Amino acid sequence: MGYFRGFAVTFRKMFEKRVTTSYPADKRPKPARLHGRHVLNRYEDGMEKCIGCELCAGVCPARCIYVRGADNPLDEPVSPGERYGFVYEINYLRCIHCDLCVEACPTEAITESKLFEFSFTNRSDAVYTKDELVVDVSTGQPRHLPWEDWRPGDDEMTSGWMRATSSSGDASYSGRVSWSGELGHGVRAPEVGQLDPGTDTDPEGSVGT
Amino acid sequence: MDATVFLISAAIVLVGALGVLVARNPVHAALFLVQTLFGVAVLFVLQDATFLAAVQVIVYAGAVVILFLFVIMLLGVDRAEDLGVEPIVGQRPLAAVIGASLLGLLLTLLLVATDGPTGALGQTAPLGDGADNTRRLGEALFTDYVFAVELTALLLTVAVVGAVVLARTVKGALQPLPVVVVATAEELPGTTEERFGVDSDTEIDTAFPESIEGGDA
Amino acid sequence: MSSDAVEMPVVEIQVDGETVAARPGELLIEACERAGTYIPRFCHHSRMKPVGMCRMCLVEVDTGRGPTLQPSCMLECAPGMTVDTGSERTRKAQDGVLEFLLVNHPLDCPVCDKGGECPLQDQTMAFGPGESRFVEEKRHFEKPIPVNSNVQLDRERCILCDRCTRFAGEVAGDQLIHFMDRGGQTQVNTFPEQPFSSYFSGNTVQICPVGALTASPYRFKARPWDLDEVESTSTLDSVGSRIAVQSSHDRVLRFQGVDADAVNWGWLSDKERFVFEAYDHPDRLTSPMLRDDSLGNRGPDGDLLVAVPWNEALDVAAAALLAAPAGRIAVLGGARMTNESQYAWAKLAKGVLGTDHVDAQLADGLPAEVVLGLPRATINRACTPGGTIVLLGPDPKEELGALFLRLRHAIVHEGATLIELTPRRTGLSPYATHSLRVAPGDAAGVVAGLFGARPPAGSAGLSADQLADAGAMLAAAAADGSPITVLLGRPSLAEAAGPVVDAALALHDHLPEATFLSLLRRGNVHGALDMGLAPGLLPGRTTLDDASRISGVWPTLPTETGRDTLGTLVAAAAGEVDVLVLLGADLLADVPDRHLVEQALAGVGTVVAVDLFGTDTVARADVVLPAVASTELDGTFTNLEGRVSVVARKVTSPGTSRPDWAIAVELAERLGTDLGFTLVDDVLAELGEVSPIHVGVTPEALAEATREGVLVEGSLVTHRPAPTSVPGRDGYGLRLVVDRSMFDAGVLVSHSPSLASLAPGTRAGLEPTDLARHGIVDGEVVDLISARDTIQVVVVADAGVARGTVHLRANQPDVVATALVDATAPVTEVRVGRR
Amino acid sequence: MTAVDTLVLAVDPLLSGDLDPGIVGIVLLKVMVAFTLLLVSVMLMIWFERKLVADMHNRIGPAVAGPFGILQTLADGIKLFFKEDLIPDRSDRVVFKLAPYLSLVPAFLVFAIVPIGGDFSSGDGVVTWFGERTYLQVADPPVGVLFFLALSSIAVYGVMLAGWSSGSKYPLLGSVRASAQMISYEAALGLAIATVFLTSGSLSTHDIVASQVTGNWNVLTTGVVPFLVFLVAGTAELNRPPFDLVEAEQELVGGFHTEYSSLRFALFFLAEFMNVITMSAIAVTLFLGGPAGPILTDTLGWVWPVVWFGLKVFAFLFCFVWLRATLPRLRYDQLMDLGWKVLIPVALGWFLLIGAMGVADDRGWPVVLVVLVGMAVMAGGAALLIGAVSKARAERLADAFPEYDDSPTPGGLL
Repeated sequence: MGYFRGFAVTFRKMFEKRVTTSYPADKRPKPARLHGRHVLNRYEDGMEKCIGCELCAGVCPARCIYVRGADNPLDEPVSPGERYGFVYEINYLRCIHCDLCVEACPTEAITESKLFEFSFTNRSDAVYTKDELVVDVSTGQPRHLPWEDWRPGDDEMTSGWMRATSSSGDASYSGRVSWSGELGHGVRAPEVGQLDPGTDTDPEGSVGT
Repeated sequence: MDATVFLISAAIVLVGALGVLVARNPVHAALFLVQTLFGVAVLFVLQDATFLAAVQVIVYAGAVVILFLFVIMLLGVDRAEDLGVEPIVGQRPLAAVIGASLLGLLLTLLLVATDGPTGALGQTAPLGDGADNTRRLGEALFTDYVFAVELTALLLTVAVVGAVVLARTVKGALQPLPVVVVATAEELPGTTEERFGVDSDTEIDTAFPESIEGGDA
Repeated sequence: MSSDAVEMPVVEIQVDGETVAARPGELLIEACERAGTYIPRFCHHSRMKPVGMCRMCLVEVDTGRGPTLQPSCMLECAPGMTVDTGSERTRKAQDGVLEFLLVNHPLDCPVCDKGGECPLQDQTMAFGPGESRFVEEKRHFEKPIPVNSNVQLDRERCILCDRCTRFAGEVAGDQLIHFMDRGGQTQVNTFPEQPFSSYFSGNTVQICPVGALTASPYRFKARPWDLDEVESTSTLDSVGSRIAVQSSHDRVLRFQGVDADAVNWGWLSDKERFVFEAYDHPDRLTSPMLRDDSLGNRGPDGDLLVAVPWNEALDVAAAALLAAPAGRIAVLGGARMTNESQYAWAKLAKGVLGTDHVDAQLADGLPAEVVLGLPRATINRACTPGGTIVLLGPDPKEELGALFLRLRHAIVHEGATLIELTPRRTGLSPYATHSLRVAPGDAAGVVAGLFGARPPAGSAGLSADQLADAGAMLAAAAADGSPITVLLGRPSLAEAAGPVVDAALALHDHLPEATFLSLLRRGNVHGALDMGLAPGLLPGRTTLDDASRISGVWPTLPTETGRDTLGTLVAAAAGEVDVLVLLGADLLADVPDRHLVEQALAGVGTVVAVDLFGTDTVARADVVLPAVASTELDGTFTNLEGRVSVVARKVTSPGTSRPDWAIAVELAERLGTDLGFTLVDDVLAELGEVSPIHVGVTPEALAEATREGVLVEGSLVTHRPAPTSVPGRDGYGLRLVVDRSMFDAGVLVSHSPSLASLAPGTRAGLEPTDLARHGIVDGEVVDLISARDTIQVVVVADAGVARGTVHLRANQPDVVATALVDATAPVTEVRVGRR
Repeated sequence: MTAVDTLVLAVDPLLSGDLDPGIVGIVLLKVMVAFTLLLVSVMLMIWFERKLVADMHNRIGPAVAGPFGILQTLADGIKLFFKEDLIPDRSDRVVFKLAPYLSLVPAFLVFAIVPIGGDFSSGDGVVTWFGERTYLQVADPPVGVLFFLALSSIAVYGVMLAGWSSGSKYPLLGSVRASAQMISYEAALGLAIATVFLTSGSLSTHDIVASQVTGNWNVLTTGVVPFLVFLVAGTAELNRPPFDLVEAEQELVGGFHTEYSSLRFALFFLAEFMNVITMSAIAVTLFLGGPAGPILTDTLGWVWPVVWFGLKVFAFLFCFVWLRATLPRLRYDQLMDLGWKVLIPVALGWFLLIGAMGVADDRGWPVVLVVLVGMAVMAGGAALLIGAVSKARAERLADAFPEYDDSPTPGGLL
């Protein structure tokens, strides 16, 4: 009679609570570590964090990132080093939001916001340029493009995932701010089990050696 | 009204029959055949033989022609035949002779039979109403003609058995397929470490010193 | 080199428990590498002398006195040596060295251009300690300082391996960078106010094991992991240096030298290295063009060139070619194309059109039959240790940079002897045993003087003793059978080829064993000669008389030997040429007679130009067809030795430009002939069929010998043109010497932003006594007056110039030196007029 | 009186008198009502199916078009109407255009013989409208159920020709599968229906309903088994899950209608869902007493049978959807095994058993004994059949895989 148990299952399901929602009308809160549209961050002084090292482009499995570096102009520097990201483009028709670029970035320049509702009617709109990706110099907030549906909180704590997986390749450094606070976002507190290794007495707390 | 129905269905039957002959595409020919069968079914209804009409459609249109179509589609004979080739030698002269003979027979019958009505029996002894003829047909088949019916059934059974025997492949002719053994991890010899040469207890040297990573830049 | 190894005695050493056979005198680090054991190193470079600077290659060696740590790059293999490259002590030493190196090396790898291909990075990963104990502030210098216009130095990153400084002194001979200061502040730097102005500075960037030296043209353009590379051949000059063409996103971003034992040893001149910028220049021709007037009417009288579809341009070109009789069609140039393109054009010109007025050399070379008729040398033969080299030609340092490095190495480090017969001091003069100044027209006489004749009058400064001494040296070399190589080229563009040819033949007569290495410099000019792009020649170093192999394959053949470039130009000036096809030939810049070219271009009916750029000459063409550069097509290249190597396509060409051979095929089709080529390999296959010497040049053979290429051997019978009689001097005149410098206003250099500014400009060089004789002071602006023209130029005193001559540089952006030259005369005499 | 008139008289009491405009009007009205009812219920059926499947999946389902998304089908229809009508290059154009209609028309016609109302308990299934007495069905031919079988065999043509005429391989494969499946299951379907003939003694749907009026629904009088066989075979005949191999997307893209688009595709869809409804209606008619049920009020008494009929049909529709939401698709060989090796023998055996009971009834033989003997004979036959089938299978496997372990495999059919 095993055959008929299935019928009971489907019948029972009719009276259970629905797991899906009526999407466009009824949106659920996004998870804290959702991978959405990227932002390029700045330091507090307005300098871009991107140094054009192309590590993100190198690690990208979808080959959707195109970066070109250039010599930083001495009189009006864009970023704090000799090199800066001269061209930075992400093709969202190819991006799979795996976040590897964020993990590869040595300066926390690229992070992902929680915005995923952006649809374009033009292919060229899908290629985000540096101007569109970089946060506003005065407010530190991501640029809101006409076709993007930003909701409160989408632009907060955009670096959450990267911090969680350690900023410096070693989990024991995670949660420690090695570079700078994020302009407009504040510095995020360590997550559970990510206390500063200096004060963290709990051996379970740090994953690394 | 009878005449109207007759004329219309006769036209359907004739057009269908001509279509079967003329259509170049075998599938189209088969469809014309279906049309003919339908026309005949209507003629049966006109004769109060509703059961026959239904059976005509079910058996001929629903089964026989479908089988024709199967053969045509699966064997891919949906293309024009070369009329220059005569598949059976002497077929055409023979067909001409037989066709002429049949025509002659029909004409003779027409000429001879002008005196009295044909089908007089049916006219004089009605089959009853439409609802009744099923019962009557059944009775006739399973009482007076039961032997013939059973014989036919036997014949069909023999045909089926024959088809099965003919279609059967000779035993052992089937080549064995390669058997793919999918072993589970438990069945493989050795431990994971031994197989992959990784000692799961010791940490793999990432060879990327913290001094470089964590230092200043 | 490797074939000799078999003969040599073998030293057996133990490396990590295995017996390794080494050559006596071989360095331990190389013996180990050959045996498959890599010892980390920074300062060691196989083409330079060991210094043992970095200590990275320390390994534990036991020579019988117990194991000790020794630098394997300084240690020659000795019998019974036991080496442990993985011992605890070795590892500890490596850890320590790397930790020390990283004490001051900044960790800005994401910013650094070397990051991703950095030996320091790689070896830290592979052999490093994993953790640093250094917490103090690192050493800081001013971030990158330009040591010259193309090379940037970041001293913070320097690990003092001595590679660049050794290269500058030991290989290039331009010791313009060196270590400064002491201790923790030791740094590499240039002398104050003196930039690292070397033609070979780019090599230091390539050999730098860290990102201390970076090249401006590549700086921050890409990262190593998104570069894609193919091995190819530099088509810039006729050395045919092997290069790696590296590109990213369909743009060529870097040329790197590849160590080909027979050719360039991994070195490149800066011109070869940075010329890739020109191929990517926005001025590249992208579409065919036709002449048009401003009202949109096509026709020869238009003053504009407008872009048209290929069909239209090819139709116009084909119509012009069809209308002209074979004798009134001329094809000039083609020296920059690949062998395949040259063959296709030779077939089109000679085999379809039937004209023999074809010449790839633009009146600045030597007669093809002479070059092909003399016994040939290879670079390796010329550079044989202890050999003798006679330079009868231009300055290799200016014209053939990679060859210069090879020659310099042979002379300075391997005991070769150099005898120079040049009109001016060359880059090799400091290393020459005899550096003899030969005025234009005097070469044959000077050669005769070497072998006992009286030196010609007028070659003042040349003593009979000097000549006799040099002659005796040559005779001695000939007697003991050591190889003598004559480097033969045109020392001066203002001197006709005749006197040089006479001198070369005289050398050949006196020294029958001597071999000749042609210094014709332009790109694939030797390929052009081999493919028959010269009057009277057919593919495979055969003449028109010997057309047996080709007659069935080509539809037709010219019957008479045609005119060379000079002859064509003279004929064109006289209105005897209807169609002139220019294959990448900028006549106005390249032909050493500006006025003749002007007249010729005015006299020609239709000019069809196949080119990369809209040069001055192309601007006067009626039909312009855009071709592709050497990074954009597949093919082969023949260098000055006759070595055929692969040119590989790396990027797509701009616009609708097409390979030259494909243009030839299209044109032939419109002329009613199918050349029979649909792929590049088809051309090579047909070449192997018709050319007796190219039988072995197959794609398979090239793929096997990709680095060294395939050497094509075979010569014509020695050709002896009638001796040239040089007119006597008049007392007031100076003989004009016009030679080339590495950087000039040539089309590729001027379109490479990094190189264009390096062109030195023109100064008239006079010998100081001549200067005094004319009463001119150094730096004065004078008129130089020839029969053709007068130019104004600054005069400088130059002791390197032969007495009685005035030296100018050709093709410089400021002064048109060739306006003075009458190319039809054996020598050009000028007078100095004070203003 | 001609033969046609005789026939017509037998069909409906409405036509017993002379033809007048009122009668013609009523006939036209019935046709229109049937047509509209069918179309509207198809629309609702599609919505209902999507919604119900969504419910069973814990999803929401269509929710945008109309209240609860009830107009979703209408929206889809409008969309399909405005889509581009493609005809493949290599198609047989005439047949390609004909096929959707061959699918649609039988689906419509079958509904004509279904009595959807009429008081069978007190009257004889006749209602009185505008002073005229009539059946609440469009027509009641004397061979009504055979008419249904005939039309369902015609419907095969639509599917078959659609696949063939597309001139493309997946549609052809789909159509071959579909027609083979429909023909195979028609046999089982026919045998199941034949037991109804035996118990009801008539082929007319009206008479069949009338014979069940006392609560002796055929589902019981035929002993349930034919009903189950009919249900399974009917599902297969409709190409519905779990027998929807015709449009097994993973293998055949869309099956026979892969190349169809726009309105022609909509027609196939329409026919498919119409068939679901008519098949339910036929099942109700044959086995569940049709519109039979208590009349609860006197005024508008004719409404109650319609309501009962609707509820019964709805129960069937629910079951079809339920099947789809629950069962995975069968493999093709499992499908054929089920049809030929299980359903046909069972239906045939049961048919003979019912026949034997009828004969026993007539002749006065002890019914219980007859049933027992019949059962024994059937068990023997079944044993023989199973033995033969399993022997053949074992031999085949032994030939193919000499080392094959012939123990029951999980997932093997039955």
